[in-house]
Amino acid sequence: MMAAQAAPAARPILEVAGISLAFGGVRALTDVSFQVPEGSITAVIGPNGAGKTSLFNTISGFYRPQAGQISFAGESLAGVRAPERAARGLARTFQNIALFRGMTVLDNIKLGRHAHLRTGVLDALFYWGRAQKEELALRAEIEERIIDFLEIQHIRNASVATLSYGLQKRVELARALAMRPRILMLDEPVAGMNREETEDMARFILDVKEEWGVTILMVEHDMGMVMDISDHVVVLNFGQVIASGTPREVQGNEAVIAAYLGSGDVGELSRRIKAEAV
Amino acid sequence: IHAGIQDYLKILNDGGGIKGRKIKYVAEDTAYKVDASVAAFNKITSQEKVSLYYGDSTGFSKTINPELERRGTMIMAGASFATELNDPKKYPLQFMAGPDYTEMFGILLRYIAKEKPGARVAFVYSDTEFGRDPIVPGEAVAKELKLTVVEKIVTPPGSVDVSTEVLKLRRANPDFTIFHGYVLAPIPEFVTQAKQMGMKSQFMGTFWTMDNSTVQRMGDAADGFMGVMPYRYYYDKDGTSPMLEKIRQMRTEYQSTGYLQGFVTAMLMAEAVKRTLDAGKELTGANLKAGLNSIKDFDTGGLFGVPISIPGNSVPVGRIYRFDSKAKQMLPASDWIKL
Amino acid sequence: MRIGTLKTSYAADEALFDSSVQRTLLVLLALAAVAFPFVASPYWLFLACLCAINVASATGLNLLTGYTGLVSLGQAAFMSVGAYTVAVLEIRLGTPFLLNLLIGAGLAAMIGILVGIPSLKVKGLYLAIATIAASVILHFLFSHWSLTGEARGLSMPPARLFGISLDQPFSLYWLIMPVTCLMVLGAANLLRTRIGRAFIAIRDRDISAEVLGIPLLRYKLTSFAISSFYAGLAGGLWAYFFRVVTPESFPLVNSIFYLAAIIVGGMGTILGGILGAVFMTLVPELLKFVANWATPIYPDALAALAPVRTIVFGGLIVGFLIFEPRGLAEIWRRARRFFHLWPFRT
Amino acid sequence: MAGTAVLDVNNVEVVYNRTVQVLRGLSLRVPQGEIVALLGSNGAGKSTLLKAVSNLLALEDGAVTGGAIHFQGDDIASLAPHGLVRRGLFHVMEGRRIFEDLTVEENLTAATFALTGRQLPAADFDLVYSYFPRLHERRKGLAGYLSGGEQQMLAIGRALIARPSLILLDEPSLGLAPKLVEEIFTIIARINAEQGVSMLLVEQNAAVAFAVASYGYILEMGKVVIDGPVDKLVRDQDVREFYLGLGGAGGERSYRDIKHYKRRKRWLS
Amino acid sequence: MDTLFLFEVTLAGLGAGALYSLTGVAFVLIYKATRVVNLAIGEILMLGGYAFLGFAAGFGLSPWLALPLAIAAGGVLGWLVERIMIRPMLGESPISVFMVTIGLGSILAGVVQLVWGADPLRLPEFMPSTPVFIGEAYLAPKVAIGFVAAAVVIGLFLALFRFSRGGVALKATAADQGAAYSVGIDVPRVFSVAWILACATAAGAGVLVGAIGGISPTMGVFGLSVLVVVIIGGLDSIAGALVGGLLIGLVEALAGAFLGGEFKLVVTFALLLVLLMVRPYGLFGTHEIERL
Ligand SMILES: Nc1ncnc2c1ncn2[C@@H]1O[C@H](COP(=O)(O)OP(=O)(O)OP(=O)(O)O)[C@@H](O)[C@H]1O
Ligand SMILES: Nc1ncnc2c1ncn2[C@@H]1O[C@H](COP(=O)(O)OP(=O)(O)OP(=O)(O)O)[C@@H](O)[C@H]1O
Ligand SMILES: [Mg+2]
Ligand SMILES: [Mg+2]
Repeated sequence: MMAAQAAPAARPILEVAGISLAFGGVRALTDVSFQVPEGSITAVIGPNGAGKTSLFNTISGFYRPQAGQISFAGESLAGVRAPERAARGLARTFQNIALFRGMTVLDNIKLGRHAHLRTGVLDALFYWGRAQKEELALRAEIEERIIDFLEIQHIRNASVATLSYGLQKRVELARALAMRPRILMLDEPVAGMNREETEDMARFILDVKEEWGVTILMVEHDMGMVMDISDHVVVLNFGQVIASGTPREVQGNEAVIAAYLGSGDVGELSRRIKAEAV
Repeated sequence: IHAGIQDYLKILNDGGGIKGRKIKYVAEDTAYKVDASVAAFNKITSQEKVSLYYGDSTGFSKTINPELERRGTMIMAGASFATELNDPKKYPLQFMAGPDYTEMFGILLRYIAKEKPGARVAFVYSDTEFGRDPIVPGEAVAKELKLTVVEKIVTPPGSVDVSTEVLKLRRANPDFTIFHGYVLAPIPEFVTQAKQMGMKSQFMGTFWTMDNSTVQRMGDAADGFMGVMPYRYYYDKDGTSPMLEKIRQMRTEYQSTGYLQGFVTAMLMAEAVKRTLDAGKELTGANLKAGLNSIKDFDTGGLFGVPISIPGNSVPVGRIYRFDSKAKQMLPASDWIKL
Repeated sequence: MRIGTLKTSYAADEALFDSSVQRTLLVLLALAAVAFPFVASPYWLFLACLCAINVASATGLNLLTGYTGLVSLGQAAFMSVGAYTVAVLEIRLGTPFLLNLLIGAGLAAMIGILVGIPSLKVKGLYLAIATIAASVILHFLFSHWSLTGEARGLSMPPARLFGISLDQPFSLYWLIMPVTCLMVLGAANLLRTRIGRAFIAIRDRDISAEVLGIPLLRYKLTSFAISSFYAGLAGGLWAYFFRVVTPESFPLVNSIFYLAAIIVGGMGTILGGILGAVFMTLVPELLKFVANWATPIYPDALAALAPVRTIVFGGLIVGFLIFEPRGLAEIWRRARRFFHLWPFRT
Repeated sequence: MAGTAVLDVNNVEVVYNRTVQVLRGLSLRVPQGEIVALLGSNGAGKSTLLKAVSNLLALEDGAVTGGAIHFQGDDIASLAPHGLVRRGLFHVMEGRRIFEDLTVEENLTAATFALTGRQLPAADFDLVYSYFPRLHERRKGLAGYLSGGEQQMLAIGRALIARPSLILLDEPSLGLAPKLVEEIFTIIARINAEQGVSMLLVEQNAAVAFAVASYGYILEMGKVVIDGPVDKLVRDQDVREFYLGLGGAGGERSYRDIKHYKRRKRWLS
Repeated sequence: MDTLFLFEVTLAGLGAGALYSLTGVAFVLIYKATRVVNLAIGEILMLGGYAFLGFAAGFGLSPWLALPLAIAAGGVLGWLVERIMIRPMLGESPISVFMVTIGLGSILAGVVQLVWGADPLRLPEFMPSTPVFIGEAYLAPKVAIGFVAAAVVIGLFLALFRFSRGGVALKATAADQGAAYSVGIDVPRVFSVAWILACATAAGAGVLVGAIGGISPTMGVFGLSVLVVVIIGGLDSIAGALVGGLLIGLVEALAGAFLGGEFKLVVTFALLLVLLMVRPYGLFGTHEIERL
């Protein structure tokens, strides 16, 4: 297993090369390069404000980088706008849940498929032929594949505004899955979840990768989960890549420990606090 | 207006009506909105058999005209003195109880031409249909009378600050300035500022500005303000006017010119009905209008200062009044002018 | 939710009217609409047509404001585009009325797109003000252009169909009512497809919608286009209905009226747009009725009517927003639930 | 539990929108000068409880329908939210809730309103900056552009300005990098030790919460299901499994292995 | 055209603009604290004018007593409106609150018409009427007084926000009511104070505007121009209201003088459109922070 990862056999589905992004004076990303092998789980970690979300936003086309290239499935994304990128299979979830609060769970998920549907205004006004056929097919697929898979049948007609945090995150995942992703970008999928819920989410992520064959790129601060399930880790600090490799390699990297991981030992923290208190 | 119509009909009906027929009066409020007026029209005409209709705005008069012609059962008058309506071909079943706006300008300009031949005149009007109505024909009349129109100033509807317009007016330095398309604001401020600048122009207005209470509200600016008015004022004592006496008995306090308009309109309509019935004809719109047009040198009980005729859709008569700030009244400044 | 309606297919679950009771009611309603002109007085027919025109326009605005979240105070101005176009075509060319209506609506849609262009950068109430700007400019254009009759506007001949001229509420009813029904149905259809979902997504969170595959500008403009298409069509009907179009026919207050109608009815529901427009059209009539009735007791009632109407108009907006922010549609839903569960109250 | 309680929550019930009941008879106490941890899964009602305590429920259409809450012996029901703050109860809300279009310094200035009407020396910005030097660097910058961790620091910094006797902390570690979590919790412990401020701490990361707290409550479906001193809680089988992720042998379970296996919690069945 | 005319027009424009600025400030105050776009500002201004008339002519008080009373009446109105209409709307969408103010405007216009009638009225003269000449150039005295009054009031507000915590409280409340509460800000009071100050200011402006142009139930359209002013300046910037007001006053005056009165409104609105395309948040408005 170590050998396979040392020389990634799978071709990269996503290649980020020399990306730089600045907001006025703030340099969010500086010359960031890395690759995401097809079929892998790749994690991006790094301190708060390191630029992880900005990186995601750049990849999905929300920000335009000042320099650098991103290519997806062998094609450059230069000049491709966000909606078109989504249509090509770049799906994502958001750090601060971005569900559409005026819609039901079902409609939120259906919305994910938007770019793959063809209904035009006229079709829609009369709800003839294509519009109707498309809607029904979509409904069936979502019910049978996504809702079933994520175990959210019971809330499909609920309005998302009333759901608990954990369920909202699950609906976000469902919506991203409805986008027919080739790569799924998850921004802090388990933030704010307790151990048990984190385990559920980890299970879904692994299943998506294995059963659906979708490549995963995720940002996460929960080191327990990141180190356990990812194949490949990229570490950002102040907008720069300071390390990358297998979880084990990264965990041992001095720079990463200093900038991000800290002692990583709760027992030590607790001892130190007790000692200080005395 | 409402009160004026009501009062005349009361006098009429108390006096036994027209040939024993009483006139029933149904009123609806419309807020000067065309669709509300049309709704009211439909409502009233679907509930009553109507021969005489009084509508409000110019817009309504135009809107309802085809319908009026189609029904052909009634004649209509309105609060509007729009020039466009004074066209018996286009609006065969309508009329107005006074001069149209262009005729008002004509009366004013004639007065000016007599007082000061070749005078410099300025028009100040609001940017509305009402305001624009007489401007172009008014200019033509001025030319005929050998007056020069030195400036035409448009003010946006509802504007309050007219400083720049006054500056423009001062540059033009007219002998006479005619306001049209307003009720009150911004005339007072216009006049005040102009006087402060030392302008000597004579300021004049048209029907809707000319009510006594309106002019009084102009404050200092009212002094010497002139304008055209087809009817006698409530308090007008010169000449004899039995009808005005009657009104003064019925209502002891001052009645507005709008009241008089309503009153006169009702009177003319009743006269048309009477003449139609006299001729033994049916009360159709065309017959009523013919009756109306047959009015020649008709005495309105002194409400109009002179006997009137209705050749077309209007009564092209009026007189110039001037505000006297001591008497707090509009006093006649000219003879009755018939166009 | 209705109890005891089991859906056996997704198609049934996606249908607009999902129960047999609803469908029966609908058929009854349609029959009533057909029978109405034969029993009603011209006054009631007149009101019915006016309501229908307002429903059409309000439904359009609802798509834009209620569903896409773009506040517009230009609906009346878009209507005026449709109305003027119809009038000019009818007077100058005398083309068939359906064609005129469509051209008018199309032109309105085009203007709508133009007005919508700032919506990518300009948000929320800044956008609302931009739409006021557009209305002011249109008003200026219409009142100074000789083609549109300047300040005095245009009077036009009636619509004709097979040689019959549609100049009576009775005949106009057959033009206006079906068109409105089609428009409302179209809006309802639109909303159950990807386009409707995209609108709602833009309303709820426009920036994330883009990353989910919805081209913002295109959909915002689509929404503007459809909404002003509706307005243009409604304006065209209005023109045929009143047969005179002046710059004062479509003042800013009318735009506010439509906004108020969808608020009172319930934003973001088709039913709300309908109920609100009908309600707001009828309230002034009701007030008139009250005033006439009160005149014997209180002789000045008629004179007080105008201000009272203004107050009631404002009061309705404020009252609904404070006490029933989801509008008449919500009241209707509650009533329905009550009768369903009756006698078992929830 | 020893000591006088700064906060005493007694049998509280909370309902949202007059329909959804979220808290069903919940009781807990925070003794003077101690940190109490409150754990529980998503939607259990932790944030709701904190909002009930700080009287902010009304803003979200929620209402306390039963029970009582006492802060320093006084019933809070009659106090306005800002009144409570001015008495020394400070709520650091979930999701940081800093004022994005104010600068860092203005955010701290805003917190000085908590001192209004109290006999206290002027606000001490330097104290905040000494705990969080990063904030000092960015004090003129707009808070909206701070990173997540910095925003959390600012939120806690605002609490310090207010000189409270009790801080309600809602998920301070949410979205923070591991190192920052350590730092923040170290500072939380320091503030508690140095300033003697009591705290009620809501956390998902049970391990760090237990590192600073002396007593813990676990909430499910709006009710306390277990509570006890922290050293007792960490020995509980279910707490170990569901909150700390420790396998039977004591080592941490790997996320790769859990897969489809799921065991139900004892306290729910 | 001659330069004197241009100069006079400019003066008149700035004078009118000052009143726009003053009303604009009233508008901004409310927006700053509550994120409410108060479309009723024109009607509140109108009510100020009528209240003045009521006190001065109705009760026969001296204008110098009626003026503060009218301003106070504006304040009371603001307090009432905030209590009755705005506070229940806490947490609702901005569109809803915006519509509430439209409703409010309609109610106020109706009430004024019911009480005072639909006809335009004039306020009693109370300002000195000696014309002001700057060099050769004429300036209407009322306009000059309006300018000075507006300048003083705006200066006061600017100083208030510069040198006190008030500005922070206002902004914090506007941004997040819950969070503002949680740091000890008395949110309801901030709301009340903002509405009271704003409506009092608007009422004062109403007396000035009414003194110049008379009062009528349709005077509320003044609010429409003010809306343009604050949008151009930026909804939440007092300095923006100042600059925007003067700018619009000037543009209207120039358009009126050189193009004709009918162009005033259309020119300002066209300017507004152009400006919004370049600066979507006005000249001085703060950008909303938008992050995913
Ligand atoms: N729209 C923006 N304008 C200005 N600065 C921004 C913007 N978006 C992000 N930044 C800045 O860029 C930097 C990186 O932010 P980013 O959100 O990418 O961090 P992150 O790594 O996702 O942090 P966290 O783990 O806290 O989510 C931060 O300093 C942030 O303030
Ligand atoms: N404003 C509200 N209206 C209606 N229901 C609400 C509201 N706020 C919260 N709820 C519901 O109350 C329950 C408890 O919510 P709360 O935010 O207190 O949970 P929590 O324990 O803090 O969860 P988390 O760990 O996700 O923060 C949830 O089921 C939620 O859906
Ligand atoms: Mg991030
Ligand atoms: Mg919570």
